[in-house]
Amino acid sequence: MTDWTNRVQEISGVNPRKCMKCGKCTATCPAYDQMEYHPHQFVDMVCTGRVEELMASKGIYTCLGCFACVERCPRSVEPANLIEAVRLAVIRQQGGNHMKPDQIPGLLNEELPQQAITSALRKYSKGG
Amino acid sequence: MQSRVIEKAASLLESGACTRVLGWKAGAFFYDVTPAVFTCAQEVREQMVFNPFCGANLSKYLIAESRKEGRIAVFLKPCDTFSFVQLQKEHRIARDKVWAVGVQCRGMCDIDSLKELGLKGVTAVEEAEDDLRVTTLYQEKTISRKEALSPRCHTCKSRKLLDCDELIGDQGQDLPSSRFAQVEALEAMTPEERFAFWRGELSKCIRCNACRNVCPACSCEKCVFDNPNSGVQNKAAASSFEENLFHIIRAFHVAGRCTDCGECTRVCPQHIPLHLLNRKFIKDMNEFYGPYQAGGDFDAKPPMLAFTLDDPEASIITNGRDGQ
Amino acid sequence: MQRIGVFVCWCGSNIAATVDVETVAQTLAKEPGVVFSTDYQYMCSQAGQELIQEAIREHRLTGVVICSCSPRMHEATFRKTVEKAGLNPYLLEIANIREQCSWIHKDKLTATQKAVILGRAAIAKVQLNAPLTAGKSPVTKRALVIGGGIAGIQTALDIAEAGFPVDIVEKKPTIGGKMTQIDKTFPTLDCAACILTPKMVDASQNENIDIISYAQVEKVQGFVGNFSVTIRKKARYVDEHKCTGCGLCTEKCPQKKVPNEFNLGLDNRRAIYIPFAQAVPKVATIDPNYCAMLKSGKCGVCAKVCTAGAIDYKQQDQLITREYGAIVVATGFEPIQLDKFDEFAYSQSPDVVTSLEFERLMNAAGPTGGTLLRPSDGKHPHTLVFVQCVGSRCDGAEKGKSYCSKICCMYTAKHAMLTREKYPDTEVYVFYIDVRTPGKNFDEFYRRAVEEYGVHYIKGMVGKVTPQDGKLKVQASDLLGGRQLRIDADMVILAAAIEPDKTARPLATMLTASMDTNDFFTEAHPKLRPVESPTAGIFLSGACQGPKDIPETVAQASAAAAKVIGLLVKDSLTCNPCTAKPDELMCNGCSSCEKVCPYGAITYVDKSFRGPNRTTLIRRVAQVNPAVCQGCGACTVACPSGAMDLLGFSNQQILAEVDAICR
Amino acid sequence: MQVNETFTPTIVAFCCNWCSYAGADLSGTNRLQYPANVKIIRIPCSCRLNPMFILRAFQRGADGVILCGCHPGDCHYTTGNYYARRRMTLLFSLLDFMGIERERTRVEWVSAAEGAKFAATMNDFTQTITRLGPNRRLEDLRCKVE
Repeated sequence: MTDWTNRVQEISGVNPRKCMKCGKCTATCPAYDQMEYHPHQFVDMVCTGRVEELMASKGIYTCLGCFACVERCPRSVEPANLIEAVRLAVIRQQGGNHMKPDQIPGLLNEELPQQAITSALRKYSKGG
Repeated sequence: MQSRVIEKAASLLESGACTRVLGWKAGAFFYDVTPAVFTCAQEVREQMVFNPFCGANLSKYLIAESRKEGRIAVFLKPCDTFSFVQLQKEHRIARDKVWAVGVQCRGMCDIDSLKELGLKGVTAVEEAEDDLRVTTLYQEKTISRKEALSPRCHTCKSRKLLDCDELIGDQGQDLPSSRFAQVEALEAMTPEERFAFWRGELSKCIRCNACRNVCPACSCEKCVFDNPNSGVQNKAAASSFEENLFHIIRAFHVAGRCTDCGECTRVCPQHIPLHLLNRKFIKDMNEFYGPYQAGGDFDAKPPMLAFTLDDPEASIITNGRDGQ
Repeated sequence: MQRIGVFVCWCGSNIAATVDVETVAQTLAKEPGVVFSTDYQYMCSQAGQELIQEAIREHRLTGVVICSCSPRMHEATFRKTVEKAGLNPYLLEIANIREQCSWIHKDKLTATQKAVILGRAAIAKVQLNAPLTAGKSPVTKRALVIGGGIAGIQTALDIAEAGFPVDIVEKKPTIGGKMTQIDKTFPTLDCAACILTPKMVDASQNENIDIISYAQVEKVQGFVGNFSVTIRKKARYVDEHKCTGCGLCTEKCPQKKVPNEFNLGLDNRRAIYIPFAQAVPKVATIDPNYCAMLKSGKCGVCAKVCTAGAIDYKQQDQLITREYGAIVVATGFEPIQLDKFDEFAYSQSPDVVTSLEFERLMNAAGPTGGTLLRPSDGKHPHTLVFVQCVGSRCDGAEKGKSYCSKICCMYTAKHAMLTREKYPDTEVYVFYIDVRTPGKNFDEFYRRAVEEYGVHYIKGMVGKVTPQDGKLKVQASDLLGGRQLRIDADMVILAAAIEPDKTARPLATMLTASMDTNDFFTEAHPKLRPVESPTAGIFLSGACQGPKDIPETVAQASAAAAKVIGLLVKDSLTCNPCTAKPDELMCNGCSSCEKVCPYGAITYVDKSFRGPNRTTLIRRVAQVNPAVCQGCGACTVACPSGAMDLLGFSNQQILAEVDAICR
Repeated sequence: MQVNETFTPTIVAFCCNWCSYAGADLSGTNRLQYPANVKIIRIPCSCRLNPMFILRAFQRGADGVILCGCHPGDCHYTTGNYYARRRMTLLFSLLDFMGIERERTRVEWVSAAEGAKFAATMNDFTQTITRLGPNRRLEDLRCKVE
């Protein structure tokens, strides 16, 4: 099992082994048609250690985060949380800080709430 | 009051209504009043007393006395009557062999309370309405009765005389009592402070057994601590178990049966406030299982011998009542 | 001085792999009183037992400690072993070094040390063991069966056949249970009523069986062989003995709008009703919630039309108290409520039904007379979608049931097959997670549905059902086909999970029978004693113990009956000798023990004792009836003087164990 | 808080024969681990537990005592655990009143089907007691004044 597999499970707090492969997540997913991998496949790929493939896929960005799969999953697997964790893994994998504190003064803007900048800093800086 | 009590006792013997009278007589000192059984009127007139130092609860002695031939008359103060009822509930007293005379009480005094007032060498105390006339080797002084009261009488819970065949003085009522104040004060402390408090108190214990011997609830045919089959027998404080836990076991054994008469603390030569352990049980039982007064009536089921389906779990203690 | 023998069992490698049994035996040999100590592969084997017996004789042992599996496993075995060697069976103690040591620890040193301590505790206790003799208690030769479904009927019939009287208590007005509502049975497809109703008639005609219908158990007292049960027979406002079951009243009653529970509310019945044509007993019952006469005193039509004069508006609930030797629980199951699964639109559309409702819609005696019609518009449905595992196999109680309801795969296959057979113009989809068919001819049955009847089995789950324009829009996934399906269905049938009947929990409390977290009754042993409750004298029949289909239910029902018969043929039972025993010399006579005894085993007598100086004292002392005492020990702690002790678990024995563990 | 790494507490678990002892067996059958510090004493019912036994265990060196019985309502003897519940609640309250750490004693209801709960309870309780450290206070109550 790769590091990323563990990392994704750690970030999401999801245990993909609870999945009983019923496919209700996929059946319930409104973004099905736009997806390369479908929710039950996400879970399976994390389970079988294919996270790198998943991280390379554009499909992970088609999840709307509507949480219908989380709501309806009979086994409390929470596929959407897993997908979000994969996205975070991608960001972290890219290593360097995508945003540095000294960028903030430049970004300040009356239209933009400062809290959004702080959140962005948290999300886009290394090791967050 | 004293004369009425003595006259009543004497007439009960003279009329043959009773063969014996259980009352109080003076000991080596005037304040050192002890329980006594009188068999003739003359004895009563010579020796019997009823003064502000008759704190002793006589109900316990009825267990043995009511088994004997003939009827015995007994004088009971309000708090003693609770023990009297409780012991009847436990089938310990043959009620038909007892003539119970209720004596109203205005609170009993304590020589220690007098000493605390700075009165040394006290030789006599006389009642005068709400005051006491104290004679010492050095002076005569009138003090208010309240000042001389035994600590337990400050938090008297009731002046009701239960289950008496006749009364001397008026029937009384339940009183609003702050008897749990000291328990609450301890509860408010940190565990460390409570531990320090009890370590300080219990390490004074000399295992004289006075608390057990005077307690009306501790009237077992044979105490577990004297019983070789109990596995915890020990008469002296030889094994650490007793020193350690005698008081916990004792408090547990009388839980739900203790009427809160306070005799344990009164007789403790080391002045350990033992009644606080019993009061803690009473307070907990009241809070957890509803108000209950041991000996308060003949019907209520003692909380230790009853239950409800939704009693609080023991975790209420572990997790803290405030959910700590 | 005691002469104790210690026997350490390897249990093959079960113990020996983690506990150094030799060291345990050698260490325990040094304990005071131990004169013999050994280890052996299987103490419970013939050879092992002989080894123990030989040691008892050779070393004149006065006590035996066996370090082995749980006493719940082999205590009885070893008691017999030592008894055969001439030792009182209660001079034996078992140290549980398997379940509570070797199986839970990995480190050999730790496990060995713990095994030694457990052995020491057992030795410390056995030092104080006294020989005990079991008493006898009589057996009431009558059984009670609670629940009159197929499980209860079968159990009652088998017990009655063996010649013992048996009562069936059924809460509904008729016996028959869930099976009466089922149309056909898998895998043979014979009609449920055709095989059930003869059994119902058998039960009603068997002179050993007394059916107490429309009744509930109210109170249970006593213990194995000697139960006393109070049954509340609810007022049905009809004299059962006079009613001929002609049914005229049920046609004339003006209150027509009562939801018919037999058809799951899919149609209506009258306020006076006979649940169905083959009901047993076939007598009418007035529903007090709807009867105008009972509610407002204005009507009385049924009384006027009843030629038998059976109507009795003044009838009261009746309390019946009877004695039984054994009690069988056969309370069965209910489908779960579906309010947590609103994605399937059960509450939004009448065309979304449960499988049990579908049974009624297919049944000739059902609301549609056996023609499959949509409840919403009475039209013939063309596309049917079956959803399996609704509420089964869920994670945690807030989602649904954690278990597999077991029967749904098969009845869904049956429904799909029957639909296709009767209506070849329909398209039938079954959404499954797994198809579970472990049963005789079960998988063949399922394959027939797929292969011969062309049912579309789709691996995947339905995500959402939306009622729209008279159709049910079903959004689902086909996991194997890798596509998302959108089906316009006419009906959706949900295979709802099943759960124990709601009356089971309070009943379990009355019976002191244990239940699992799902409210299924716990069996005494999951493999070896599947039809007995851990509470002696209580037996389990049917789905109250776990989801079951009909053949399994009947098998278990007969097994429970066999166990009951085995109990009732005995004239007396050997009592538990570990009973409370008061020391009269110490007893205060205070009645504390009497107040906490759940069995009323304690009474008081006035007894004379020798007092000092040749006097005689009369004292009130407690006495325990050893046949009634079950040995819980509540009295021993309630007793302030410690006069009450428990044989086999005495204060000194337990304190000795405590000391041995803590030293 | 400093944790003594080398401290291995002695824990006595009183288990009723019908539910909790069977639950303990089940956790063994399922190979669910819990610390070897826990030693089980079988009693017929939780109501057999005399406070004396608990105090004795502490006095002889136990660091924690736990009582396990059938869930309320499930007692094999119908009512035993209800009495046990009252007794233990009051006893624990008194111990707390005397300043003994309230986590040293515990009551937990474990059914015959709850092997996992038994193991989890014992793991948790052992952790708690390890954190508390050795039992001193009950012994110290008898100590001479410093």
